[in-house]
Amino acid sequence: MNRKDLGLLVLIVVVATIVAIRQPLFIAPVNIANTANLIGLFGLFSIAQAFVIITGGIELSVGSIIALLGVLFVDLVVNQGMPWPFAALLMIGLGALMGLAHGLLITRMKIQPFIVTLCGLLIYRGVARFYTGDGTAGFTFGASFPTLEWLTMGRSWGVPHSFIAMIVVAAVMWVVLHRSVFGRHLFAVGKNEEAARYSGIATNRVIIAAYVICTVLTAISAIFFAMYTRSISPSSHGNFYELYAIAAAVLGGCSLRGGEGSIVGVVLGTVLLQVLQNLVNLLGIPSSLNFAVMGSVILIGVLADQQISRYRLRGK
Amino acid sequence: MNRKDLGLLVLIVVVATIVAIRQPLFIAPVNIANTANLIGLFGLFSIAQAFVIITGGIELSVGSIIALLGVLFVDLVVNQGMPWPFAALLMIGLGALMGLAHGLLITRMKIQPFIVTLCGLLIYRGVARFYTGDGTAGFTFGASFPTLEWLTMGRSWGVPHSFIAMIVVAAVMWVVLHRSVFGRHLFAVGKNEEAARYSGIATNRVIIAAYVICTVLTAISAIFFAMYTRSISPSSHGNFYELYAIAAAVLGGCSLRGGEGSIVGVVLGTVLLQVLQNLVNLLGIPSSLNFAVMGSVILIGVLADQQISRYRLRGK
Amino acid sequence: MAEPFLELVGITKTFPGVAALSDVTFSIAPGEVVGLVGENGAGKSTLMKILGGVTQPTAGELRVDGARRDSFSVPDAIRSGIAFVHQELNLFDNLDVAANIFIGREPLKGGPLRLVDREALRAQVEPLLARLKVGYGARTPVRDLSIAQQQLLEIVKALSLRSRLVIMDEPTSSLTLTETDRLMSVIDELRADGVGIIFISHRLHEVERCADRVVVLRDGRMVGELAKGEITHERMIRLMIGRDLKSLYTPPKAPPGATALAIDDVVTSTYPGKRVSLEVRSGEILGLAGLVGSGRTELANAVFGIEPLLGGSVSLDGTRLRIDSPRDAIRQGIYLAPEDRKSFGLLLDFPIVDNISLPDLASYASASLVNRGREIENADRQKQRLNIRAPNVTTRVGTLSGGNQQKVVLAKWLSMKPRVIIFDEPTRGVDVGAKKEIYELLRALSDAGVAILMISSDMEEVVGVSDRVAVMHEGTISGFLRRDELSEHSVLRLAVGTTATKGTA
Amino acid sequence: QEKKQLAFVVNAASDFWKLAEAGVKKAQAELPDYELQFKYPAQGTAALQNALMDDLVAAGTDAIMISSVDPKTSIDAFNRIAAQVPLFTTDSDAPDSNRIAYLGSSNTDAGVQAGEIAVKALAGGGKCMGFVGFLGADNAKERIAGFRQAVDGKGIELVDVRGDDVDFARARSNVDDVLAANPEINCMVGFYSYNPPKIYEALQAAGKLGQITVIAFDEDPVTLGAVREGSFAGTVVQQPFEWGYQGMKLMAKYLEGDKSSIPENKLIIVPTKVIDKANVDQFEADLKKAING
Ligand SMILES: Nc1ncnc2c1ncn2[C@@H]1O[C@H](COP(=O)(O)OP(=O)(O)OP(=O)(O)O)[C@@H](O)[C@H]1O
Ligand SMILES: Nc1ncnc2c1ncn2[C@@H]1O[C@H](COP(=O)(O)OP(=O)(O)OP(=O)(O)O)[C@@H](O)[C@H]1O
Ligand SMILES: [Mg+2]
Ligand SMILES: [Mg+2]
Repeated sequence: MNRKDLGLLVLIVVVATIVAIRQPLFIAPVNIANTANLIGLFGLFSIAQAFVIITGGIELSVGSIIALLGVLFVDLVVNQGMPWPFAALLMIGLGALMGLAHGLLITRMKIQPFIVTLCGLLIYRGVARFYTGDGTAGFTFGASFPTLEWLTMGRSWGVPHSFIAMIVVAAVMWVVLHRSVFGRHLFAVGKNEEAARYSGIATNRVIIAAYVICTVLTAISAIFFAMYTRSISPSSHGNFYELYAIAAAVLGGCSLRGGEGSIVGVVLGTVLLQVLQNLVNLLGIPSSLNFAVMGSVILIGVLADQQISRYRLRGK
Repeated sequence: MNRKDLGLLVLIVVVATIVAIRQPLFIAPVNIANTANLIGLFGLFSIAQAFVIITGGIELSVGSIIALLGVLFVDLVVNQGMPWPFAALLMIGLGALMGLAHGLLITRMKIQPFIVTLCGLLIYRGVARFYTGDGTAGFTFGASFPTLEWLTMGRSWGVPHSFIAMIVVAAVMWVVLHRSVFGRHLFAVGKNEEAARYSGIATNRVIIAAYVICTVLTAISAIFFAMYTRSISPSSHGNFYELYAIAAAVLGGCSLRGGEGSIVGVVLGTVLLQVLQNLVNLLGIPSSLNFAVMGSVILIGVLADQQISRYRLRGK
Repeated sequence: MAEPFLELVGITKTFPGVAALSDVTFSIAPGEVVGLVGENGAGKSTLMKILGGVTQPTAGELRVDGARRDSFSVPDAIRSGIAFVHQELNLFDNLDVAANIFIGREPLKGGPLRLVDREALRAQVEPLLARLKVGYGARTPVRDLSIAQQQLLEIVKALSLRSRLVIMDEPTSSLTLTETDRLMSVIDELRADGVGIIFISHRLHEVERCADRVVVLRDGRMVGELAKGEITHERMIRLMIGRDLKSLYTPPKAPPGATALAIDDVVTSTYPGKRVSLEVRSGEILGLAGLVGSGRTELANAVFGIEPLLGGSVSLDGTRLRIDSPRDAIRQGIYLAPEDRKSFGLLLDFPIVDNISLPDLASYASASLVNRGREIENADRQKQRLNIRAPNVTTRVGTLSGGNQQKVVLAKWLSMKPRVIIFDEPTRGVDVGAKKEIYELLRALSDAGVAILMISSDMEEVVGVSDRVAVMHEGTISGFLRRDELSEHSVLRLAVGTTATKGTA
Repeated sequence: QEKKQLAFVVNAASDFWKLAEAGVKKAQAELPDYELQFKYPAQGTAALQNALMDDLVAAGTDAIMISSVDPKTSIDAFNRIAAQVPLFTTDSDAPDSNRIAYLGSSNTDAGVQAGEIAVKALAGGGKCMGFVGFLGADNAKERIAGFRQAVDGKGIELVDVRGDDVDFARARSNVDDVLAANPEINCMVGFYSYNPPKIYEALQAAGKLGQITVIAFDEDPVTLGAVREGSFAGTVVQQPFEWGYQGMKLMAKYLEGDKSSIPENKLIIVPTKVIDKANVDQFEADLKKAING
């Protein structure tokens, strides 16, 4: 755990302590489990985003992918009667294809990632809305997929499975990012693509892989989200989740200039954002202030981090 | 007009011609006036965004500023009985303060623009929602401000004043960006901040000025928007306008890496986006596909531009 | 000699962990050309940056016209008449030549509107460009200029200031003889006009040619000063490194072997009508000389797979290769140490060890997981072998001096199995001591059977190190020279396009 | 002779409007000389709705029926449209504008009916928590006001209403958070159609189905299922199918010059109904018939 991650952890602990003192229910097991569930859901796609941000790119279509794949998944499973494991695999495959498309457009066609994924944001949501004719896709009453539901929304030893899934993904991705050859190449490409190319790294392949990893993880999170909301209105499902993911990644120490980031940081970033959402509801703060609280804490956190590192630098 | 702008113009003409053939009402004066009005409204803040993008920054709080200042303006004028010219000046002053705050956080505190303005996005919208208690602020029936209404939503020789305002702003900003010393320094800072500093340019001041220009223009557009919608629901007013502004700027040739961009391009980018919105409604395309059409055309436009410049390069 | 108008007294500058300068005292008078020499990392650039207001000293005093200045910023420096040609290029490639020259001090019109007076700007720029015969116009976009052309532009920019002092921090590092000559005559003119000049270069003969006085730095301290009559190559070197240096050229241990790299009728995009053919034998150092923009870098990039081959073929040991990317080239054992080290050769934010292992990371990994221990072990070995001066191998490469950075580039390739190494300006910005070490490495490599293609604009280097020289002129080879035919004169004749008899192929 | 065009513009994309769309389809079958359009705006904002109407008028639409996002303050825009084509409102009215008539239900009445369900189900009094999409929207405000009016003085209190901006994930976590933090709550009200299903799922997950009294709005399948099962006390339904069907017929008639079906007060109220365990099966059967019919 590096210094940045540690700072974030301290911030989380401080915020959580203050909230717990003012509202002891904050640390009641049921609330912790609820929050853990949301951390799992949001953490999955925030980790995904980190991979792309480390290459110096950005993935703005996260929310739209979650809407489109969610709609398709629910429709296939509920209305078309497709067995859910097939449907889930299909979604992951579709996710991979989207990432491949983004990666190819960015590397071969040399279009800026912001543009490619902004178009993705617009197109996928449009397709999702068209698919349902602007209606909602949802599980009908009593429709029951016990295994699927247990796997996604169930709990083991009181821990929500979405959280467990996120932890497993985070662990795997930690190894990939911080220990594997691919991870090192990712950082190199993000820092200086040209220099990486001159060192014989297949930079295009690395970048494409980052986008594919991102959309595949996002596809998995889309399935979890679909099971969580159980009905999906494609015009609003997942709106602004891309900003959310980027905020978590950046809070967690990723630089939008590329070449920097850590999985632990991103997970902690997600935790902080969820704790903030939760405290607004628990402390009875008007929900209109939800956003304002989140914005202020991010700003204060980043400012504090900045000041501390300055201070340290001077101290040396 | 450079090559990129020309390509965009060609794309607009091609799209417009196809639409006009399929639906002649597209070029009816009333439709053109409606579209011009929207181009005016959206153009104002897209030009604003361009300034920030040229410094290599980004301004994500556009939509939230439009919501917050719109709410305040309507409330001051309608409920507090403040004379509208004062209220308008106050809004512009507030806008300038926001830009100043963003600029200072970015230059003095060295926080990434994405973070600063993301926090702005969250905080301003939160404040706006809190201010109205999540209600709407609006002109009640019969409330009448003839001069203000004529100035903002009136027409002269059939041309909406919002469009005229945008053209005037574009002309002034063209001179500022492409002919003034400040504009030149803006490009220099955007390309290489270090080198600009070595050249004796007060880089921080230039960057702060860019953010102030951006938020001041956005404040003006907030007033126009308030007069156009006449009611503001702060939870949704201006949502996604930042993406819209960025899309227009990037379509118009701004690079998110900074140092590139042209006012003509941004205006044309806005025109294209508005024409796309308009054609979806006019051609009876399901409005669920609105986003998808917009995304596809942006993608195709950027791809075509890319291919053409490649072809040219090879031709050399 | 006139009174000094600029004085530095007892200047000390420390960076975290390094004392870049300690107690340096230095002054310069109008119309004086001071050569400033020293090894890489001796503190030359740092000293100049303090003069230019770019960095502030940790301790010490700065006096302009006898008045003490407590804080000295870039605008202060410009106001005091100090112009600076930075070692690193500081140009804006989104602007044109004229805009770059006058950036930060554009001629104005329109009163309070502060508009750029474009006419006046061009009128002021054109004569400056003509004076240095740069070969491009005021409105040429800077992105279209080569590195050497950009370096000339930096010089033009400094001259345009009409300043009292021009600091030139390695202005010639990518210039060839002709441009350097022009620069020398400009320096003479400036001196005649009473302008003071500080001239930093690792090409000591240039310093010899123009300096009135030489100041030598070693490890951040002033170790000596030479007056006009005492300035010789040997004395400078002795002061810089504290000992003598023998001649550059070491003959190969064995005669060169069979042809390793063969370039046949290769066409590149800048010169689509021209073809290049040359061969490099294993165990041979082939120098590739030529004027700025003659197409050498482009040829190297084409062979290495950075740019597409528009025609012709590249073969290794007689087998024709298909190279679409650097990856392909590296797999075949063809390596490139690029001209622009900082942009392409290194990841400046990465530690030394990560840079060294980057091209070959998989070989330090099992099951695709990197073994950090093995990586560090190898990096330590290379650090020892190449004498890379750094606290340890986890030091960020960006904090190293130019020569040490170049050694890291070498270490990266030496950790693998080279067949052919192309060096593009291998000693750009590298001090004599380190240069010597690098030449010894080149020779050691070639003795080990590696074929070496050495692109260089440094005439001393071309003549002094190569076993054989090919000269390029406008996208094609204008001739080859054997070792016994080599002289600065013969190379230059070919470089400017005079064709000669073909050397032994 | 081109067919006359009628448009039905809704406030946001949601399943609720699918029923109105079904009504429009039925009307289309009976109105062969007309071309009926059903329009969703790209986003639920007044600005986009008004731009959409401008475009529809420009494209030659002959009459429009609109469910406005924010009727009170869109009056000028309405008057601008109404000056060009006959304009009708549905779902939420703008009585001060020049619209021809309003056709729909009364949200206040619906709120009162929901309050009455609560009074019946909570004899011992209660503390209720409300959930809604947009706290500031008129229909939400009217429903909340109606509910408060009906429970006033009956020992029942609507403690707070939580907004979610139509984000289903937040709609769900809002309920979860209340369950975690407000143990005193024994009654929940879902004001928008998707809120009751989220309440149902959250209660189910927490094992509290049946322990908390739930009052719902609209006819989401999950809501109806929960009513049938007895987990919900009841739901108040509007009849959007009728809005679509009757609205189109009304506009066609009006364009043909027959103004007899416009009442004096210009309000055509389609009454809201309370659905509870007793009549839920009948209601669902009718609903199916209407959609497939
Ligand atoms: N920003 C910095 N941070 C840390 N160390 C630095 C920094 N800049 C320079 N140094 C260190 O200060 C010392 C002097 O560097 P300087 O660039 O002045 O050397 P130089 O004589 O110009 O060398 P060269 O011939 O390679 O240009 C070196 O050890 C270098 O690593
Ligand atoms: N990125 C570029 N864009 C446009 N033109 C370029 C670029 N790089 C090089 N050139 C041009 O291509 C020609 C060949 O340049 P190249 O760099 O190969 O020459 P060189 O012999 O290596 O000279 P140099 O000393 O400049 O490196 C020159 O005319 C140069 O101006
Ligand atoms: Mg130096
Ligand atoms: Mg070169």
